[in-house]
Amino acid sequence: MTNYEVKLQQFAGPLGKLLELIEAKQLEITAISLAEVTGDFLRYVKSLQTTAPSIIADFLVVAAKLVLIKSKVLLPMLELSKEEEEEILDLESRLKIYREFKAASEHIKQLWGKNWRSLSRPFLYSLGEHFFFYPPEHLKLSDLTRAINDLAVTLKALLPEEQKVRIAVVTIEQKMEELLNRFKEAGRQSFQSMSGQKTRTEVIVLFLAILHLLKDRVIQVEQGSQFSDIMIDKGAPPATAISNQ
Amino acid sequence: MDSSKNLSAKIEALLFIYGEPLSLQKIAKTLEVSEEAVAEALQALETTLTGEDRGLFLVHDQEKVQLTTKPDFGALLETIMKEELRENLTPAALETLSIVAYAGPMTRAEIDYIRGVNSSFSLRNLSIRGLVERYPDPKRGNVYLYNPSFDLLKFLGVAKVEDLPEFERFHQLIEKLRHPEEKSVEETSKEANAPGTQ
Amino acid sequence: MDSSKNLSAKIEALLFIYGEPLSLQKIAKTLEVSEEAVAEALQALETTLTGEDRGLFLVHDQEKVQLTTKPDFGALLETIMKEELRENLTPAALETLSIVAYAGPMTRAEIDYIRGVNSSFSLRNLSIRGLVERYPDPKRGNVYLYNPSFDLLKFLGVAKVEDLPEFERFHQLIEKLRHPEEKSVEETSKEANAPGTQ
Repeated sequence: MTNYEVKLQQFAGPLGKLLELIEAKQLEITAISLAEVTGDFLRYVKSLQTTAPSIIADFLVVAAKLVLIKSKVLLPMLELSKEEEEEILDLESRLKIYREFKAASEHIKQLWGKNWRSLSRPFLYSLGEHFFFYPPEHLKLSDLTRAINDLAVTLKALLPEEQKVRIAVVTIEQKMEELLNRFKEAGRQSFQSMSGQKTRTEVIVLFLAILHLLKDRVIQVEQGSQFSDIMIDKGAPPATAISNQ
Repeated sequence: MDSSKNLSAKIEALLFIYGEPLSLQKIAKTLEVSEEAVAEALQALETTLTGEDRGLFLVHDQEKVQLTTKPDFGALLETIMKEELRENLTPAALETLSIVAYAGPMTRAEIDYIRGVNSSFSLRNLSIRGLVERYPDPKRGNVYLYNPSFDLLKFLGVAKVEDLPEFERFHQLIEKLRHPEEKSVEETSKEANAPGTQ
Repeated sequence: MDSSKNLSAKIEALLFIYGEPLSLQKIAKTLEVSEEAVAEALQALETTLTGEDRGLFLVHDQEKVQLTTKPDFGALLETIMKEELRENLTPAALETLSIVAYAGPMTRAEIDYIRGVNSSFSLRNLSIRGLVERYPDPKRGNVYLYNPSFDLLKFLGVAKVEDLPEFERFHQLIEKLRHPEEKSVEETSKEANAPGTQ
């Protein structure tokens, strides 16, 4: 394990972070409360972007689902496909399962810290260190070479896997960048009209982009009443800005 | 003379010599008795070992058994034998280890699903430390199954995974996950009221 | 709770783990009791061990005592040895042996890292069969280095490790993976300020 990998071990996963945010607000696991912590979660993901790019992919998957949930809560008129509805439910139930296992890991943590431990004897301990030469009858030189070659193949196969993750991350980041640029050029826009014909992924990335730009004060947004359409302006002074709660 | 008591004695001697976990099958073969007789004698041995004047303990999984010291003496023996100090578990390692302990054998994909994150580094780390064991899934080539190791059971001071706190509850939770069609009534009704469901 | 029964149990556990003969004096000091108490508890232990269902035995002279198997079971060790040694190497043992052969001398930790699994059992197995040799690392106390044994090379018909097929290629590959911590310095410094790091 490299130091780099060891560092990654210190991060709670996306579900852990999400649960932490929900529990900090003493909320139940529902779509409404997921929407409520979306902003906090995105802020956390953003802080990861600069520090631990290789674990961000897992966080972005969850972030995308959260944004979908938040979109639905803010814009009830947003039609979701059956698949999307299921995804929302899936995140909820996974979070519940995760919470259960959190309790299991408390048990393990306690036992681990207890100094309560069984010890065993090494293999054929009574032989001590006095060994003889007992080669396996059929052991050949080619067996050793085959074993090391198989190992080499496995080790090489492991390398590209790590690279793939990084490429995937870059792709998502690039997409966001593109959308951000389009925003900078356009004037006042309606979220509904922008998201109307888009695929689910595009809507999510769009929303993600809006939240980011809002936070960076590149844009201003305005929503007349709850659940009404969101209007987006470039650089104008704040009217009724939605905080990314 | 080859009474069941004598078989318990032989098994104790065999496990003492071997040191490592030994399968019931191999014990039966070595001692030239049936596996049923071995299982019965092991049960008797386990009962005797609970005696206050006994310092030994049996750790076992479905197929293997190992003779160890009683967990009560862990701190004492650790100091005397200058055992390597146990390293702390990182949050990721603890999370992964708990899932494997309560729900193994499991594939990495299943562990990833519960954790919502790629677990290959954690599993590799735990595997290097000898806390989880992996073996190829007999049903699928190229897929590994992860199980708690004997070293983990010994570290935690339990005789078997079933002795972990609330084992039954977590085990059933996993079974339900694997067969989601048999959802409980309670869960179904809760989901029916969830927003966004039509 | 520190009854005489409990002392017998502690002594049994201690002798089990220690393996070698241990003096009464040392036992007394380790367990922080008087030598008389130890002698008494040993007597009790010896009596229990005469039970028909017990496979262990106390061997002692005037001052030292050791836990072993009952003399009746003396042949067991030989039986197991023969069975173990007749068997071919497991894939795990063969993999470990090939790493030691192509890249030794190596520490257990390095072998574990390359294999991604714990290698203690495989290394002990290979040592017992005389296929690998270990010696203390002159640079670090308490750490062993593993090498292929001279007997193994002779058995395989090579004069030195460099004569193994494709030695250079595989040797280089393992060397490259050997000191992973040095390679990731740059990446690590980037991680240093990561949030959520404890």
